[in-house]
Amino acid sequence: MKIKNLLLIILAVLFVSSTVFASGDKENGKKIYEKKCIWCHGKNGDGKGPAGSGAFLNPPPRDFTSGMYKFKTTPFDEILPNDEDIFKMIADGMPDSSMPAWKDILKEKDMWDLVEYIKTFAGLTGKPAKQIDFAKQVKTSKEGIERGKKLFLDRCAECHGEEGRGDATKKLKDDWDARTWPRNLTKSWSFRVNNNPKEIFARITAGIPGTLMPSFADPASKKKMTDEERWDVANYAASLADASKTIKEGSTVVKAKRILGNLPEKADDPKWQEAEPTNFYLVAQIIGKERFFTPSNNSIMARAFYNDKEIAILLEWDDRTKSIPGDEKAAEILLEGEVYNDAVAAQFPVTIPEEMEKPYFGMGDAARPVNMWSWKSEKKDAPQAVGLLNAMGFEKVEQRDANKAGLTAAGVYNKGTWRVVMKRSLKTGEKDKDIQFEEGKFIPIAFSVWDGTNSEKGSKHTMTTWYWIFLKPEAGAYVYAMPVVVALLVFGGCVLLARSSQRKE
Amino acid sequence: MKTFLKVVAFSVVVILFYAFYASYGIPQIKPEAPPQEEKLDLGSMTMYQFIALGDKIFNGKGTCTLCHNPVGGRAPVLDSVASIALEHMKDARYKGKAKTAEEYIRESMLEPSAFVVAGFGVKGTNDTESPMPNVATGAIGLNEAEIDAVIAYLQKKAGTEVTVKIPVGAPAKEEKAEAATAIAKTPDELVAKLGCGACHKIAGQVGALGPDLTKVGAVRKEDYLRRSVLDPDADIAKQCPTGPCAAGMMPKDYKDKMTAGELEMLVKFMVNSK
Amino acid sequence: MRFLTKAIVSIFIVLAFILSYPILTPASKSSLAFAEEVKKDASASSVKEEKAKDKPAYPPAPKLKETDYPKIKGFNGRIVIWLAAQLHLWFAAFVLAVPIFVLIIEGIGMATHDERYDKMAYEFIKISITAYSITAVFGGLLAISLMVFYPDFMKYMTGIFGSSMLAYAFLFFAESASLYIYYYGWNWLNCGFKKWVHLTIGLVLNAVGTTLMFLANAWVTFMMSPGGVDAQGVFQGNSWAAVHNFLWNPINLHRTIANIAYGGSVVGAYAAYRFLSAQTKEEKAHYDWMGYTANFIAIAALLPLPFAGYWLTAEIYAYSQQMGITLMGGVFAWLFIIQAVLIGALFLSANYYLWCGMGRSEGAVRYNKYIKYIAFVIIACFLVWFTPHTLVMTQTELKALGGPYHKYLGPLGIMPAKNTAVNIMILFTFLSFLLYRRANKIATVSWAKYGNIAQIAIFTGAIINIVFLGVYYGYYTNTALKVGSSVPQVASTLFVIILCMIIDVFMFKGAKDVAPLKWGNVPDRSQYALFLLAVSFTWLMGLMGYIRSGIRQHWHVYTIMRDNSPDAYTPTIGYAAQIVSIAVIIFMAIVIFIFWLNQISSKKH
Amino acid sequence: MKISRLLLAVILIGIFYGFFKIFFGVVLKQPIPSSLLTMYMFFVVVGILLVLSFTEEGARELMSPIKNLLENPEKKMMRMVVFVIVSVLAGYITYNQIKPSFEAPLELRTIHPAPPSNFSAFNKTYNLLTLENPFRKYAKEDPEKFKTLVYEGGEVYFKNCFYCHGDKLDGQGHYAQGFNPLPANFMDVGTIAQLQESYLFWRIATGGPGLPKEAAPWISSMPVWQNFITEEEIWKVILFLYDYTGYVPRSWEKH
Repeated sequence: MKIKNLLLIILAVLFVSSTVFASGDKENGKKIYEKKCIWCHGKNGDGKGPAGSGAFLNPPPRDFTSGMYKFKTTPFDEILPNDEDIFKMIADGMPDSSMPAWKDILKEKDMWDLVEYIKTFAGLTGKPAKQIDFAKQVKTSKEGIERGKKLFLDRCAECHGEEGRGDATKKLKDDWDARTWPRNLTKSWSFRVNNNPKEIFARITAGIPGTLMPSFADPASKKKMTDEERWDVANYAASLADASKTIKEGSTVVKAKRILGNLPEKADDPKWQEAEPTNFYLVAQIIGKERFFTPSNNSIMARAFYNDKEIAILLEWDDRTKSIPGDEKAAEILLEGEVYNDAVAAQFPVTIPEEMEKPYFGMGDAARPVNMWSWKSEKKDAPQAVGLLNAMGFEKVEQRDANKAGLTAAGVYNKGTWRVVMKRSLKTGEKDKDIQFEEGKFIPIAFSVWDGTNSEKGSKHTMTTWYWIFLKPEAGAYVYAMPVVVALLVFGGCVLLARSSQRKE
Repeated sequence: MKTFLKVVAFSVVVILFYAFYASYGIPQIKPEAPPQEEKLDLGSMTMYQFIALGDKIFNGKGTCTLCHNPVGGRAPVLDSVASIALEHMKDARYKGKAKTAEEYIRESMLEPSAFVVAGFGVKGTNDTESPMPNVATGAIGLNEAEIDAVIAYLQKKAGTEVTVKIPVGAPAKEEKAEAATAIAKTPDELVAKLGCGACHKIAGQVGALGPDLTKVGAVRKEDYLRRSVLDPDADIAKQCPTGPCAAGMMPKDYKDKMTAGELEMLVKFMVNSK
Repeated sequence: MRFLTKAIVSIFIVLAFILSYPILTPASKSSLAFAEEVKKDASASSVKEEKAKDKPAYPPAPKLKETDYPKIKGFNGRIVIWLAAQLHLWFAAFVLAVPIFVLIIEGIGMATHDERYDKMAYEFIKISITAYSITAVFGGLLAISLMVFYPDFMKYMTGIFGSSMLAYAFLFFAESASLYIYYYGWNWLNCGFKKWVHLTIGLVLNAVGTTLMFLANAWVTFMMSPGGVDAQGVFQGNSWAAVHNFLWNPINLHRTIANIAYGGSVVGAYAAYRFLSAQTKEEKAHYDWMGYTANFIAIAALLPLPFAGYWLTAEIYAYSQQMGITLMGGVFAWLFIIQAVLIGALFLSANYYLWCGMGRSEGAVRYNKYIKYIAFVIIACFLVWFTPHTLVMTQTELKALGGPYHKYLGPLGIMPAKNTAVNIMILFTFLSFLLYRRANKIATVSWAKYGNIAQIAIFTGAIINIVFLGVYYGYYTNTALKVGSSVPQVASTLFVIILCMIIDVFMFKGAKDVAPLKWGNVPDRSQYALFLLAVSFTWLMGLMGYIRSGIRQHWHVYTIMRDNSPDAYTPTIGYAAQIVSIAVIIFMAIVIFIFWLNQISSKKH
Repeated sequence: MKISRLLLAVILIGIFYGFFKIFFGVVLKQPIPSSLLTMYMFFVVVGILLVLSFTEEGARELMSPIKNLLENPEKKMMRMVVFVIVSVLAGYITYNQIKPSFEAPLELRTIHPAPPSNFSAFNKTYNLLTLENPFRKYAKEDPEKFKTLVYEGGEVYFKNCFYCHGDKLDGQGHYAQGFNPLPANFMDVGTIAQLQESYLFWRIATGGPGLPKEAAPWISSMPVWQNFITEEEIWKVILFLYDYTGYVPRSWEKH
């Protein structure tokens, strides 16, 4: 009897408190909003906070006054999102955007209060009437993925690209006239929510309001798909995730492998698969000269081979647009401005630092120059170009002749991915100008990437800080002999110890 | 004896442990070297550093940019001097002996009048005499290594091949520098030390950028002269040999370069120059 | 005969000092002529000062060039001076410390009429007298090498400290005289009123010795926090201002306390060695007792040492924030991790020695079970104490933590946590000592039970207070007050130590022994704890010498006289550790030599 | 059953090791860096050995299994096996140490290096010892104005700094992961809470390239802010940083 009463009381308390939570405390929400959120979303929730106004953020912060929420689990014809949808955005944040996860510093109740306050900006009240039905979830299967692939090529590839790298063939902008980039489905870590099939299904079903991602459940749409079809596509999209593109925490070394014979010349040579890739985040150049805030690329992958004479580095990055200045097709998908070349550059110090002291990562400094290898995509009437320069800081740049230094570079664009091979002999004649590669030494390396369709040119580009490239030597006899010597010595020591101990007895 | 050895061995092991931990157990951070005090270490310099040094001298100690700048127009801009040197050497008015661009630039620094770019000569000499001082003397007093660094910098700037070699060994004119900082005993010494002659005609030197000071005592009072040394822009003379005098031309840091006694000596000397 | 040679050596060195004095002092050039010269030459560096005609008659600090530093092939000036200074310092510390507790021991011996004390005191002073001449030898060596390698610097320093150097020379005479009288008069002045005379001489000896150290400290601290000079290094003529510079007093206190602890540890090591090589039971008992007493003195001085260190650090910050940050946050941050390891080693070995010492009494068994808890607390505090603020991490670890800061260990890297740890460590070391004290005794007073309760209450209260202060000030208050927590923490620690000691003394007055104390009945292992103590202490002093000198960076005299020698750079900690280790080995070799001399001389008798 | 002291020591060491590994690594999700763990374990081992050996019997008991293994003629076989295992282990460790590996070298930098006593920015020279935030006084004199200044500082922050230092000032901004070293986490008690405002001013105005060598200026991504924002804006953003985090700038005045 007593236990029953207790349970009842607990239940009652839970019930009451949950309703309190659900209704939320707007005043508290407002207080938190004005401390933490106004900086991007603005005091009035219009997305025009200090960081929101002007082209500082890509994607721009959400405008709450429109009541339009991009990532929701209610159907396309239901304007209201679920509270949980908003809550989830606050708690978990949105990867690859400037929205952080707040759950580590805000209490759960505070976040619910925020949800309640945020809803007041649009003046929408009540609960959504309809819900997406997740009940008929189709488990992922080989056949299902095949079916999904077919549907994907038909319905989605126009924007998301044939292989899902978001390489759209048309111009895309959202309701606020901002350039939008379709999700690159191979980079699982860059999904705004996550790449769980269920979430993808929700996007396909409800669309992403405000953007050109439509609802495929809308009966009025020519591209309508059935529930089952949408699950198939979602499963297929989830399966596109490319594990080799995951950026491993703490992996900072481009692993150059020694091979016999010739190095692969072409970017699409299958031999490259034998080299272990390393991925790096690309971030916008916001450090010097004209700064850049709206990048479209976010990571680059590097592989390397070397033999006794040369080194070849394969740089691979997903770029949604092949930017060819002068080309009509390229101009078509441009939102504004001008099409420039796509380009990539690898930066090295001119001399390998003996200690930790390196050149300044932003193009070197007066005492320690850098050596920069670059490659530029073709123009309508010009072929791809290889560049070589030495720099002692942003301002002091010396253009050099890449041919003379024996530097070559060639790139191939394929379905949303650039692959560029850069090759040079390990040593050159000009010791105080060119990096001289050495085995077994950690050599600093950094990358820069330009997306010409995203108005990236000059100092506007994405980049990395210093990482390493390591030419791993074959293990010599020393490596095998030394452990044996140590083992023998230790063994001898043990025996001696035992002897002396016994003798004492 | 055995105890003794044991104790010694124990202590040595403890010491070694500490030494080992301090050397390998913690990160070894190399403290920053003391800030440079204009000291040249040519031995370990790369060409880049050498050029960077030239840059620093050109813009700093050498006081070159005082005149060689695009704004003031008091002397030619030297961005491409290394590439057009050959043209100058072919010029009929050229009086020097240089055969290469490098030699030409060095010559121009040591004997500025060997070639005067048209329009930049001392007024009235028809561009045969340069107002520029010999950079190896006076207040500028560059040593050979420093001159070489400036040449390297200029060659680099013009985009031509850098032909200068980094000199080996210590800079030659170490003592000179010391003499310059010593307290001057006579007005002549002081004028030489401060390099007044680079611009002014004074104490036997024949600068031709600033006003002639050989008879200044006749027209200016003591207070005026003292103020002019300490704060050059307080009063601006109307007429300089190269045209109207401009504010900001004379460096303002002479007050930091001399002692009170020296200042008084210099002022008295000028007052007496009638 | 030995007395003669020593006296001659000492006198020679003092003479060298005095003779070199006029050579080195510019003021000796007939002060009138000199003043004239200064008036003519001295660069009144800025014109604004031109009107100030009555400039003091001293030159500004010279601006040196690399060529101003003489080079001698095969010698690195800095290393020579480093070694000479360090060795001089060690011996000086030893020589100054020993008379302090010789005097104390002699006093105890006189009060208790226990002859062992008198015998031990005499043995110590005998050791110190050999060390005294070696100190002088290294002092002379240091002075000479400074003159050789840094002549301009020495010239400048003697210009300012001429008078105090003269005083130093005279005091050195006085010190020698009183030491010899004290030593050679030991047997003669050994009864009744004569003993009082002897004690008074001992007091004079200590007073003179301490003054000597204070004077030398003034020179050293002048280099760190110059006083009595203007920004150009022109001496204003007030010698007292130069001596009494900003860091003088903190260093004086720190060094005095450290010297006592250090002297104790070296004597402890000596006793340990004699114990290990003793042949008879009596000998073993004597040296065990001697080691115990020396260790006791060392630990008693060690406990307040961290507090003196904090004061010094606080004053360094107050003097110059830049110097402070160089010390604590910059390149040297890691040095304090090594220091923490060393001090931890000191505490551990001291405690271990106490625990082992409980084997001397049969009553101690009942306390054995508590030792593991004490050890646990001390180790835990120790781990907190050496947790660095900046962690050494691989890339993978760095990203796993999401930054170079560890959420839970990071706060252990800052001051309040360290203060808390060290206070608790001190309290538990004290607890070890309390247990040791009562191991062989059973209190007979009626209120013993309440006494125990009171002690436990005081301990618990203080620990709660210390932890609360540490946590509260560490994390819940603004940072300006952070260092502020250390004072109440220290106060509670001292409070516990004093109060518990008083209670204990009264409680065990007339207590009965469980069994007779068996001096000499300790394992050999415990003696190695004494060696560890001595070696760690020596090494630690060397390391602290490096940092005290290192925080001046490239200045001979901080912000006034620049070091432009090729050795002006600050060496890395590893390099310093190697030099210090070499110096320690040299020091040990000489100490062993002294002990050996002592042994053969006593054998003769 | 009474377990032997040696075994006890091994078990205790294992327990402590497990505690450090599991409690910090798994429960708190903040693993202890291996360099520190090594030192922790070293002293834990020392401590355990000290406790187990401070009595004569204890020490004997602790050593007896080893002594037995070394001396007992009957255990010859066992002895050899142990010796072989130990030497193979030593050889293996050596191999791991010297084989070429892609593990990047450790880069150590002082996070808060000693500042210079003077520095130049905005064509002026600042003396760090006396430099103070000119707006700080309004906190008392004119709280309304102070609030506005803090808000303006926030604007500066969110237009310039938050890409790296994060919306939450925790060093986890949008671009943070792309940088090495990671941007400073202002919420951590070890950063701005330990510093004076003048120090922050120096770091902001001169950025990465203004750092001394021990702080590895070549990899710091901190821009030279004097090129982008004004002196006043820097002081305001400093106000904002302290206001938002709730820390108080360190000062050396005696309170």
